[in-house]
Amino acid sequence: MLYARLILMRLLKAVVVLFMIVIFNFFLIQMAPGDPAAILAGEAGATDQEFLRQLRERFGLDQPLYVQLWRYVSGIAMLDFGYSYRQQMPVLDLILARLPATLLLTGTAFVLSLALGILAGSMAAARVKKPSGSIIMALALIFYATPLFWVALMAVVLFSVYLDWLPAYGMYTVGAGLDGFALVLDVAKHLVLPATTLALFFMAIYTRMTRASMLEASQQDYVKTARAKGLSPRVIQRRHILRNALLPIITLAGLQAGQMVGGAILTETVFAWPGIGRLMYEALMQRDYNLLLGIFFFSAALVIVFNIITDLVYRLADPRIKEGS
Amino acid sequence: MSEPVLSIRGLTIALPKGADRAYAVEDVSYDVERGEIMCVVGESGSGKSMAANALMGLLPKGVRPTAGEVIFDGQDLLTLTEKQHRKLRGLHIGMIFQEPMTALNPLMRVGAQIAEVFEAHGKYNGKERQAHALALLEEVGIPQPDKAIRAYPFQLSGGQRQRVMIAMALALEPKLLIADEPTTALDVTTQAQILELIRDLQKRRGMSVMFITHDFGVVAEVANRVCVMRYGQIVELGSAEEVLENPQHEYTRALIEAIPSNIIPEARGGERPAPLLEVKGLNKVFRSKGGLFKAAREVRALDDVSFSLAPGETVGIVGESGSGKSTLGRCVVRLERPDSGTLSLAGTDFTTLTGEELRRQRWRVQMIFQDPYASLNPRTRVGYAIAQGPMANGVTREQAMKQAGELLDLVGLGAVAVDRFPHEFSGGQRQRIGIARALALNPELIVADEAVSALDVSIQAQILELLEDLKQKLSLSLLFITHDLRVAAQICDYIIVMQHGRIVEQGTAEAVFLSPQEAYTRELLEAIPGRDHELESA
Amino acid sequence: MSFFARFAQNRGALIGLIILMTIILMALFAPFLYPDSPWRMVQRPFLAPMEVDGFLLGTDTMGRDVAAGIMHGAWVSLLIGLVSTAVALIIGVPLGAIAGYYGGLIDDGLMRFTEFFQTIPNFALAIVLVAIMQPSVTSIVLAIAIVSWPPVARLVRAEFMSLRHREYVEAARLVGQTNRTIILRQILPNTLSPIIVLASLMVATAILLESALSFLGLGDPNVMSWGYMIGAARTVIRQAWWLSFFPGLAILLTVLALNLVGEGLDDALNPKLSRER
Amino acid sequence: MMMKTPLASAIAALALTSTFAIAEEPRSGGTINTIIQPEPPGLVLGMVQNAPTRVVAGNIYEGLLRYSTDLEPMPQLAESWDVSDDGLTWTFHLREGVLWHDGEPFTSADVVFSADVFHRELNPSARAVLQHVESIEATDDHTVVFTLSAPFGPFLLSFEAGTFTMVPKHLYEGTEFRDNEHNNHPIGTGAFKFENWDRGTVIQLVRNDDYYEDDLPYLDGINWHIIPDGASRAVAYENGTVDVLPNGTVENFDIPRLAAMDNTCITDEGHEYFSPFAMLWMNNREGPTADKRFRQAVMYAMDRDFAHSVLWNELGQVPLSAFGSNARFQHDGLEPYDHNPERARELLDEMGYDGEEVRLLPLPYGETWTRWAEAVQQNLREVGVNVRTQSTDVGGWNQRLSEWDYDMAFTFLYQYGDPALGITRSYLSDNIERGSPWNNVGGYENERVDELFNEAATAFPDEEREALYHEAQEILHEDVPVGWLMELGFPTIYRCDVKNLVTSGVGVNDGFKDAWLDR
Repeated sequence: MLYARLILMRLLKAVVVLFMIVIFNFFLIQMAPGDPAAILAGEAGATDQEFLRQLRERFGLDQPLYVQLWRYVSGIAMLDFGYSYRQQMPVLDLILARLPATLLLTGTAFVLSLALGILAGSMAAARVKKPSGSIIMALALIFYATPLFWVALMAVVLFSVYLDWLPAYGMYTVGAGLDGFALVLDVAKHLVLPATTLALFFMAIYTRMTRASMLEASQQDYVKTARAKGLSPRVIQRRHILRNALLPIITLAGLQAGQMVGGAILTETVFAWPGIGRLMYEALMQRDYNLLLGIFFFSAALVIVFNIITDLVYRLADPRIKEGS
Repeated sequence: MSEPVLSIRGLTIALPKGADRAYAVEDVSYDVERGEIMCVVGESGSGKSMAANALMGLLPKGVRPTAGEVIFDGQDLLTLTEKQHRKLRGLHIGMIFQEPMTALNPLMRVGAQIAEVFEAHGKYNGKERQAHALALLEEVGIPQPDKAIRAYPFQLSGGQRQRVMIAMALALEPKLLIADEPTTALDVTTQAQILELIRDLQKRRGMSVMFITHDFGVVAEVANRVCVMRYGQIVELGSAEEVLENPQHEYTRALIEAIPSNIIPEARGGERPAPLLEVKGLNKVFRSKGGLFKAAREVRALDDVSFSLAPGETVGIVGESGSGKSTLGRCVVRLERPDSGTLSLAGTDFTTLTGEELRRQRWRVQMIFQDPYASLNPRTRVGYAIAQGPMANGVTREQAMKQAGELLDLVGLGAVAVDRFPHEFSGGQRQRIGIARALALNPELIVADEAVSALDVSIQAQILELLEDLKQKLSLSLLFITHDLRVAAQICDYIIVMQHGRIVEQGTAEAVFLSPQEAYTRELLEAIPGRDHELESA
Repeated sequence: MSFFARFAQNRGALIGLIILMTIILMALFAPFLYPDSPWRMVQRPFLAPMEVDGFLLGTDTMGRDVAAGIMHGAWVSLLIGLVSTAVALIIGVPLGAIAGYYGGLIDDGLMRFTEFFQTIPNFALAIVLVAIMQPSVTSIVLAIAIVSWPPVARLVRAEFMSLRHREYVEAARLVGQTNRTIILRQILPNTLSPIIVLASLMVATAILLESALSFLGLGDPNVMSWGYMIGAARTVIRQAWWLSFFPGLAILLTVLALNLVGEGLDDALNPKLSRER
Repeated sequence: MMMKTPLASAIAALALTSTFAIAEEPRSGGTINTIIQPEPPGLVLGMVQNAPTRVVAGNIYEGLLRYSTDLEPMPQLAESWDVSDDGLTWTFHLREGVLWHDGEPFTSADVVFSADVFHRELNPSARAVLQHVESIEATDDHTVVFTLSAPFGPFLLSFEAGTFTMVPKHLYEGTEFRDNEHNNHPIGTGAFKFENWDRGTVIQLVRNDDYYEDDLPYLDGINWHIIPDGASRAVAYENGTVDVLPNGTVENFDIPRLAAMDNTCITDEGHEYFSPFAMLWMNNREGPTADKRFRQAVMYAMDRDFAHSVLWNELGQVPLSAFGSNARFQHDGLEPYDHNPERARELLDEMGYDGEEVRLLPLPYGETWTRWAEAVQQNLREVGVNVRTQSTDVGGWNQRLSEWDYDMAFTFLYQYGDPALGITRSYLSDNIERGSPWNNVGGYENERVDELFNEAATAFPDEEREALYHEAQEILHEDVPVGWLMELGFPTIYRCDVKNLVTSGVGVNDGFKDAWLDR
């Protein structure tokens, strides 16, 4: 019950933020040089004024700005995100078709980076001042410092071209006609490289954060209490230090969600992953305003969903907040 | 006498390089006998907890014993491996700590934390562990133990948490309980209860207790024997009676004397003059804003508070945590704005001032703060910290700095201190700087908010002396806020007792101390540790 | 212990500092060691490293000297990193300070504003901003600054919130100092160390962001930067590994060095061990 | 300094072998995998004419004619055609028994509807031709007569599928064309039917079993993979996922490596109809570029041979002047603008160039173009021109060119076989109009050139046209209204066991109908 109310409150707030984002982006994109009609005309390889006029009228670009804004905002209120100029399909359909791919990619990367980051971080914290701990931290630092796209390119060269272990691009094998478990396996295989690449940077962050947070938690009085009980170091590490150290990491992970959705743009481009990150980049380049706005809307919504999820997880992990209400 | 439970012989513990001295404790020897409470007393930095930590194997990194032995159960604990130590901890030696707020894992239920002790030593199965935990909670006197067992630490009060800690430490009936300042963070009434509990359990179980404290009042309450420490060395060791009645070492004497005693200032003759500060019907409610996850909550910090303070008078506000005494102080200096009521200073209504007008009038009421470490900007030179006030009120820098030098001289630090940074001073010295700062604006009223609570007793005495001295010299008007009745007794002319935001009782110091009218005041007075002893000796 | 002594205690930080100094020296001496424009086509394309004397790191797709590009690129990458961080600080510090100091409605408003920027995926926003303003050093710097100030504001706000009720701040208020003086003289100096540490990491992140933008073809075409070099080399990564390897390594080392220095600063500015006693 | 690639000669040799291959017996079966880059915005030719749409939809839709690699018309939906002696009346005899993919018969009514209604409304390049057409009539179910207002030299070159698509009248007539539900499931007459478009991943076409030409097509289907990253596209070919790389799908730098793989053939045939011509727009209206000497200096300053060998791997060729080598009526007697920085500096001195900043706008179409702009920027800087490159995306590029907000800008234009279709549009003064990046964007105005070009377009027969065009070329060559950069060679890379892939002047755009797999 409580959760239901909370989620409702969060959603209400999200609606306000999203509304602001819609308006902000609308004006932002208006500032871009080149209108979609000109781009479409340009792409056609031949054009005349008649063609441009037709396009502008069709997209409502001949209307004053406030009319365009009003149409757009009132459309969104009814979940009508408009029509993609270039793809000639409703924006919502385009995005919904691509959204699962992005969710799969970012979700996997999110879980992967958290799980591995926390694992590596706690290993490093337990091995502080030992060579093995230093090696973990050095690796984390290197992953953190390496440009994402560079890793992606190298991963393709190594795992797809030379070793031929994993597919280099796409989400499934085209034309294989797989279904059921075979399809799941196929998609999973395609997912390995992009998800790992995307996760690497964030994993590095979580590793460092976990270690620092655990070292800090290990200074706390309750750890001394636990030791005074005669608990074994492993139990103390897991039950007392790690559990407490996780709280700031959950918060951080929520804040990182936005970055992860952003990082998906690069990953999706390199790995031809048919998600909304790539769609966004293409839409921007083609001045497909409605589509771009729609994607912004959805990616912001995605970030908010991630935030809500981490909030809920935080509340599960920390009993103190629950009581606060 | 039989074999002691614990025997410390020639223990020396080295500090890491770069510390302010080479050894935490040096050549320390004492025993803890079967069935006694041994108090180790000392001020901060005396090394009083070091031996306890060493025998538990809980020394901080870089700190290690270099000589001596600690015999427990026929074993030298210093030679044990970590694994052997672990078997000992919890099973044969239990330990409780100072801060019940942080000593429990905030994310685990109380029952689970107690059950962990059994788990660590492989006792009982899951269900039995819960049953034993429940029994323990009952034994340490937690109300509604069946509910408490499922509670998280933050749902319990400080005293209750300390009871949980005790339950945990006693779970496996250890021979020795180490209590490291277990009541220091508690309110005085709670402290009395916990002390009683420890005494009681010790008797019932016939175990030995090593009780570490800085407070001779507490020593008087619980100790069978006392070991007084300073700078890592033992200065005096003996039975409680001997040490308290007839201290041999002058340091011990100084410590005992430094405890603000039961000397109650004489009542001043005559009528109280026209009030300087007049507080009428003050109310303040704190509302925690209803965030997304919390409903709004209200705490009534001040409930219809009225009193007055005459020029040259020292009024003490006494109460336990949550009584609203600090809020009252903050309202008087206008760091908080009261919701209703009036607060007038020599005729000026201070309640309604805001913005620039308030800023210009602020010099009239100044404050001395509790924490000598937090009350000075670490990046500001001391002289400038004092001169800021006058400068903000239009005095030239040059003159303000000169005045700062004089003030530092006045509070006993010497004018040369102006160019130094706060971290170069000790806590007591910093508190002197804080006093100088409050004096710099030549205020009509000074509010001292727990001004000596964070200091060691000997320092506390010096600062109180300084205040007394200044009061005489400058005929200061002082609103003295404290939780410590003993301190209030020493310096205040007039005392106000607060509880739950209301004034319970007010009157001259004498009246309040000697013939308290209200039950709560009496309760407070009775809870003062060592009170019985002092009354006897007085 | 002096500041530097504490810093130097962290061996990693010292290594980081040495790397960073080397890179700064590279940037400073680039015009003397490689007086020619790094855009100049001087040799056969696709020369492997050291295949021809005088071309230590080989040549690129059009026969330009990779070593010259790395040296000149150091300047651009560092400049973009530093300036965009400075701009982000200029936006984030005052916002965070005001929100944290005044609290209440002002805080609420400013934090909603900050959250708003954090809700938009920041790389996406950077892309759009650069595309809209058209790629140039200025637009890249601005875009990076606009997406990277929210953490600064949050950090400064948190610091101010914790410091504004410190007793020395209240003392300053009591003696009648103005809010402005309190913010600037009492609180701000005490928030500097976490800001400095964060800033060193932001420089690193900015360099990564610039390279990612360049990779997508949104770099400034008039200046040679490492990100540009990788972006230009991505299509030939198979036949000329060195074209993306060396600038990638340069970025990696710089970011690594900045991180190490940041950690060292953290140790030196927040001596936890000495505080704990 | 020059890298000698054996690639050009290899291509010549391969082209020969592929000719021999025709002698083998074609085999049916197999699905071919290839790449489309970028993802097309839609597949209804006539509504969308951009390059990727033409590539995919050219296999779904058909025009009345096809064109050989020598640009000779070949029958397609029209079996034969005649022209009256005055060049004004053109009669097309349609093939019988042709069915739309939905089973309806294709008739002359569809032709009239497509040309007179559909294209007149939607298709600017068709409109350019249709302005010369007075009437279009169906005389019976399988005969269509076009009547021109004046002779139009390149008329017969206008019926390629991409320009003059036949669309089904029964599905479009009376509807709002752009909102027609069939736009998402295009219906044509071609050898392949639309099957599925998984956006961002693949477009799938399948064999049209009812195709009117016996045995054709041999393939069961075509999968057009959509892979946005150039390196990944190369990988897709290397690891065997795709068999055919249409032009422009991999970066030029990758071509030598891919071409050297086993079982790999490469051809630069199949682009003759388009003959893409890379140019450097120079703003003739203002700034240093308004000075003829400056523009000549640019021609001398640029090392076009370097770009040809390094950036384009010696594919295509350096043009002599305004008319490409594939264009009809090329004047080959002009003196070439060689790489001559000395001469460039002289010309700049002569005009008194004062170092004013000149903005260069690269074409945002990928790495090769970006590198090329960098090379030109460096060439110009070395003769003392103060160049600043303005990087931009497709949107910005369109906008700046359309608004004439540039000094120099890269572009490339299709020549469509005849000067009157593809070349003169860049030079005619009545083709100066804001709002399009494809007209006379440079703003060149020369009355004599206008006269010569206008006369030549409608002159009859060809000898007369040639003389007029030659004179115009001489003037243009002197004036340098634009920089002539390169006649682009767009190679198609494919597995050698894909036979008979390129059979027309538009290459893979309609090539899959004849292709078969030798596996």
